[in-house]
Amino acid sequence: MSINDSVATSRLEVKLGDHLTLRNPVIPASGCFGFGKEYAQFYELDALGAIMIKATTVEPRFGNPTPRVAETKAGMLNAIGLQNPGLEKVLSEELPWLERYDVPIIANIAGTTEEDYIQVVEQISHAPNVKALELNISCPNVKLGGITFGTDPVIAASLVRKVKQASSLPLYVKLSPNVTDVVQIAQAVEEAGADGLSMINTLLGMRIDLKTRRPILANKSGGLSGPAIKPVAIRMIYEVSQKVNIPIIGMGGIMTAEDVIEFFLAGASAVGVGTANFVDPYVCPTIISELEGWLDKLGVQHISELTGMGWKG
Amino acid sequence: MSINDSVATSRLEVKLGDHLTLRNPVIPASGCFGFGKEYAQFYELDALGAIMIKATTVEPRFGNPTPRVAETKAGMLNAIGLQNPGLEKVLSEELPWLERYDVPIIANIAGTTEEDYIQVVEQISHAPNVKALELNISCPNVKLGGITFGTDPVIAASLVRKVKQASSLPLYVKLSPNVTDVVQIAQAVEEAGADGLSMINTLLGMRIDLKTRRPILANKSGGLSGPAIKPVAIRMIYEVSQKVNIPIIGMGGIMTAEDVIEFFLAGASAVGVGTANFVDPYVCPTIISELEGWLDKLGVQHISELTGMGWKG
Amino acid sequence: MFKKKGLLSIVENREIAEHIFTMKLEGELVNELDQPGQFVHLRVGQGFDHLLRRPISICDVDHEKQQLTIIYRAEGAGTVAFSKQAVGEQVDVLGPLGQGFPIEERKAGEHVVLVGGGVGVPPLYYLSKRLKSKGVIVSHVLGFSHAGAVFLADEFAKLGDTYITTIDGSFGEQGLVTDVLDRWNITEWNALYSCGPLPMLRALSQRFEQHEAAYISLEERMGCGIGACFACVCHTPESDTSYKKICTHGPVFRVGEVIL
Amino acid sequence: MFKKKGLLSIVENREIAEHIFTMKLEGELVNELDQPGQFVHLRVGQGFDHLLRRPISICDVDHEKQQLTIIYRAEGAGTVAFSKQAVGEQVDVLGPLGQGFPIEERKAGEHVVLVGGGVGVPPLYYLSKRLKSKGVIVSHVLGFSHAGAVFLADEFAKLGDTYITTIDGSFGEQGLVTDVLDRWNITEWNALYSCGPLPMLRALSQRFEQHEAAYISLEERMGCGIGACFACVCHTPESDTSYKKICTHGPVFRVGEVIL
Ligand SMILES: Cc1cc2nc3c(=O)[nH]c(=O)nc-3n(C[C@H](O)[C@H](O)[C@H](O)COP(=O)(O)OP(=O)(O)OC[C@H]3O[C@@H](n4cnc5c(N)ncnc54)[C@H](O)[C@@H]3O)c2cc1C
Ligand SMILES: Cc1cc2nc3c(=O)[nH]c(=O)nc-3n(C[C@H](O)[C@H](O)[C@H](O)COP(=O)(O)OP(=O)(O)OC[C@H]3O[C@@H](n4cnc5c(N)ncnc54)[C@H](O)[C@@H]3O)c2cc1C
Ligand SMILES: Cc1cc2nc3c(=O)[nH]c(=O)nc-3n(C[C@H](O)[C@H](O)[C@H](O)COP(=O)(O)O)c2cc1C
Ligand SMILES: Cc1cc2nc3c(=O)[nH]c(=O)nc-3n(C[C@H](O)[C@H](O)[C@H](O)COP(=O)(O)O)c2cc1C
Ligand code: FES
Ligand code: FES
Repeated sequence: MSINDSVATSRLEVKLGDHLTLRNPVIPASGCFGFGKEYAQFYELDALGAIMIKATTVEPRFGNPTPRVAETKAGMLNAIGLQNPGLEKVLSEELPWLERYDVPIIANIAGTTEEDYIQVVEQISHAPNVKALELNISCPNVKLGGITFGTDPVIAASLVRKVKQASSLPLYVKLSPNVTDVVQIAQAVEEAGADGLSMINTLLGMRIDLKTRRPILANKSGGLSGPAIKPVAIRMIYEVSQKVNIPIIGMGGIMTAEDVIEFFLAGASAVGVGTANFVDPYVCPTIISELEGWLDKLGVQHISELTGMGWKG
Repeated sequence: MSINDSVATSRLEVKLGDHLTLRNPVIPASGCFGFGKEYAQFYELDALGAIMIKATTVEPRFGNPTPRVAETKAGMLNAIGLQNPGLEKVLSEELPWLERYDVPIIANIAGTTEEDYIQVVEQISHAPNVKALELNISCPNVKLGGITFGTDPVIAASLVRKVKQASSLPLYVKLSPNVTDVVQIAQAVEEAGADGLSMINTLLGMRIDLKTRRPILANKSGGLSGPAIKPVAIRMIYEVSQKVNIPIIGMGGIMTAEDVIEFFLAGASAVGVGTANFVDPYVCPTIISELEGWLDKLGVQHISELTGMGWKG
Repeated sequence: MFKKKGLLSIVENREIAEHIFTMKLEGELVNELDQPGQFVHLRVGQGFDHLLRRPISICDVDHEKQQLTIIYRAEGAGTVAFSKQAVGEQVDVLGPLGQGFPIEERKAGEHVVLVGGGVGVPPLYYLSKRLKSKGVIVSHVLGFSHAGAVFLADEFAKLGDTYITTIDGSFGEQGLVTDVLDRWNITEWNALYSCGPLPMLRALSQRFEQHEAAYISLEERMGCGIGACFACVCHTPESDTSYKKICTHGPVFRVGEVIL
Repeated sequence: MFKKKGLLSIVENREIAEHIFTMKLEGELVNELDQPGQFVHLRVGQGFDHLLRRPISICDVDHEKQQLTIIYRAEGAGTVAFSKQAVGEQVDVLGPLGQGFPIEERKAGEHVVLVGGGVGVPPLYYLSKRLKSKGVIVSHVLGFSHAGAVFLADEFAKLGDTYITTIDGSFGEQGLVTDVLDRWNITEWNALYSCGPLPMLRALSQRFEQHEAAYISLEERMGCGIGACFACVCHTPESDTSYKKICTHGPVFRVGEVIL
């Protein structure tokens, strides 16, 4: 694989605002890559543009009962329920372990109250390899809070303002697709000071088992991800990117380099790859190695030129 | 095929409230079956539980420019834009033609103003084979109106009240999935007098062509349908059916008899089959012929027993 | 009469020009196919990776062997998948669909010109065979991008005068099909049937607007392929809301019948 | 050491009991497989009809021939698709994954009991072979629903005492595997390894809670199969938030290590 070649060149380097430069735009999405260790068994993590680590909460969480995943056509449902080892362990073990790689970490933050969020933000911002925050205001699985932050523009904006005061790191807000008007939320968090958006999180879905006659997931409903949701992600990014002036990390169903290009055309400046990691643990380096070929095919010098080309002039 | 066998028996007969009894619960969904003529070239339409005809507006409409469809993983996008021959022709040609079949027609009604809707409702209610109305307040393709009726509970309820005054036919309201809180809209239209719900309409989506670098659909975005959206439909029906007391015609990605059972378990009392007709023109009679086998497998005497079993007791 | 769907077996599937494949399909449904210009609607595989059927023209029919030949360009996801299907596999075929070229109107001894471009060429082959068997004299003007993209040149040559053009001049004459019509002064014909890219059809339509028997065959993205979904409409000159469905009223239209 | 993924070719795929198939897969990746109780994670086909991989236990390994044998029940969409794959087709295999049965702890001359139920039986076969080759004396207690569901009976019999039970008594003894343990008074053993349905594992766990070397192998729906997604966790007795991942800490656990 020509990972190192592609990493070396700058045609894939992306600048997200003034605040973050990535060697390439491919970022494993939060919750689909743990804290990196498992995928480090497959390839050197330096190949990646950045890593979005699993949502971190103040206290350790066990999450939802199992089963936590189900398969759907061209997609999957998950209701992990934000299981994570808690802030302390993330700071003392997970993040330090990742320091062996030259790769920026984007810390996904979750909580059930504003105070929760602030506490994680304040402390995690001190970790030397955490270069940006991703505010998970959209995880649909936790009943207390979570979803409400992401569906109400006023509440979302308030949280963003407080988080901005608590940290000087660039702040990405992760938007939920389960809303009537995603542009409204995007604009509200931009106005409140967000440095970027990441979108989309999962769509709320369910599957029912014909044998047990009950939902397959113990949590009943879960988040739908994978290729099935890509058209929804593309549409939302296409709409939002025309209405905000902050960069968007696009995600939702990316499986191939072609998909990455489509997200750029829609308006993304970098991309998250989630579910695809389960299908093929090598998917991120594979995509990265294929991107330049696509730039050649499209006659484009630099990948950033593609951002928003689907609607620009 | 044992279409006639299964039609003859009553294990599949469904009563929707007091107002509508269907010989079986399988209904081609609006917009995917024209006004029936085309599929009558494949099988006798009497096999069907009912037919939901293409949305009808006061005036004839050409709809959106082409391309109007695109393929997505396990799904498709459409932006037909409510093309239809207009009320007059539907009344003088399409509906009379359908009278040769012993099959109830559910008339899908669209418009851009309340007055539009009322006019279609008043006149189409006089057609002898129209046994119910389906209020399309959710078609995402027409910019003027359409979408706004379906995303605001107050506006939706107002329309429903007026339509109920204009017709004594049972009124089904077709809900859009592109909302933050579908239960809220469902309850609002129930309170306003709706006799049933049909859900879900398409999710808003987009695909961008890597060659042209523009959205594939001339209308840019379109409605996502097919197996990709089934988990979203199941989830919404599961939620809504626990909060309303009117029957639900469930739809969204149904391809097989198994899918029909899943919709019943979620809370549907009948089902709409849309996109699947394009994959296999015989899909509706095939599903109907397989349903009884599933009842046997599940040890259920009558299909209605399955409604809501996914959450009941 | 009920319309038909059937499973046909692949008996041949091979590349005949760059990215251009010919596939022979065998089965009972072939009995139903006999109008040149009609199309079949093919499922790609069995799952839902490619949900929509692909419309492909009838390129040749052998009723004795119950074989249908199609020629397709492996370009997008579905046609690339076609190109990988093995002999012996089955394809779910819906058809015949649409209105073909109106050959009933032609009489023995008449002169007909067939104009094709790229993957618009295949339907003209069966058309030419059928016209020839009626005693019609057929000329072919076929345009391709370059030498590597040319196919069926010999086969057409056996049926009548055949002019091949390539845009880069690497095979046959350099230029567009309309250049050939001009250069060879092909004006004396009783009918002209054409299929190919939109710019070609537009040029022909303009040129032969007044002609009684000039026909074009159109393409559009389709949902149902049978007239039910309104995916494939085009405007007609009559009014703002008047239209034709390419899948059922077409794909073949008289020049001027629809707005290009 | 980097983990591995590889394409293995199907060299055999046939039904050996009702809905139970054995599949032989050949290729280089087989060199990596040698711990009984570990599993492989298989893609179903190539498109996205079945997005998630399926975890299946190693049932046998032939390093010389570079062949892996798995035995699976064709039940849901993915395993039914497996059962239709033809010899010569390739399967995308990720593995070996997880922690297998700790056979290093066993010594020649020891007596070990393997208890399996249904599709929990396959991993015990390679385990038994490996134990036997170490000189361990192995007894097998294998439970199935009925005669038609029984498989590998002869193969296990060649490796040691083999008690087969069926719920309906149509083959071997009637009853559950635990009934056999009681009836034959199988209590003198150095280790017990088990794999099968949860109720069976629960019963064994209760019974042998105090035993040092009683092991169970668990199943759970998986996302990644490598420890990254938290899909497959189970509680452990230590605290409310303490857990083990079945895909990496398991699938084999000491009795009492996790809460069933
Ligand atoms: C009546 C008719 C006859 C045709 N005959 C032939 C033929 O004989 N040989 C041949 O090579 N091609 C023919 N085409 C074009 C052929 O249908 C498309 O090239 C093909 O559908 C593209 O599919 P794909 O899997 O390559 O692309 P994808 O991009 O994967 O297709 C996605 C969707 O878009 C549709 N689509 C994409 N491009 C076109 C197009 N140009 N026209 C219509 N639908 C499109 C597909 O059918 C599918 O539904 C014909 C088209 C029509 C309408
Ligand atoms: C470590 C491990 C080893 C296994 N070894 C074997 C074996 O050797 N032979 C065998 O027949 N079965 C084995 N199983 C069970 C096997 O994984 C499931 O039967 C199979 O995944 C079901 O897939 P499907 O396509 O039939 O069902 P679907 O319903 O189509 O599966 C949908 C999704 O649910 C998952 N799923 C459904 N049932 C189960 C289950 N019981 N366990 C785990 N995931 C499930 C699937 O993997 C898939 O992701 C093992 C499971 C685990 C965890
Ligand atoms: C198993 C799983 C766990 C996830 N956990 C998180 C999480 O902890 N925080 C978060 O913001 N998003 C989480 N997500 C959402 C993904 O980051 C991503 O937004 C979504 O899955 C869409 O991308 P994809 O289709 O590429 O997976 C999770 C998704 C999956 C499938
Ligand atoms: C081509 C097409 C046209 C449609 N037209 C209409 C319409 O006119 N009125 C309407 O209420 N829904 C319309 N729909 C939505 C369907 O009736 C149905 O709600 C949706 O497609 C989900 O079901 P499916 O996944 O089975 O297709 C249309 C869908 C498609 C694919
Ligand atoms: S493709 Fe459906 S009407 Fe033509
Ligand atoms: S399956 Fe992902 S952690 Fe075990």
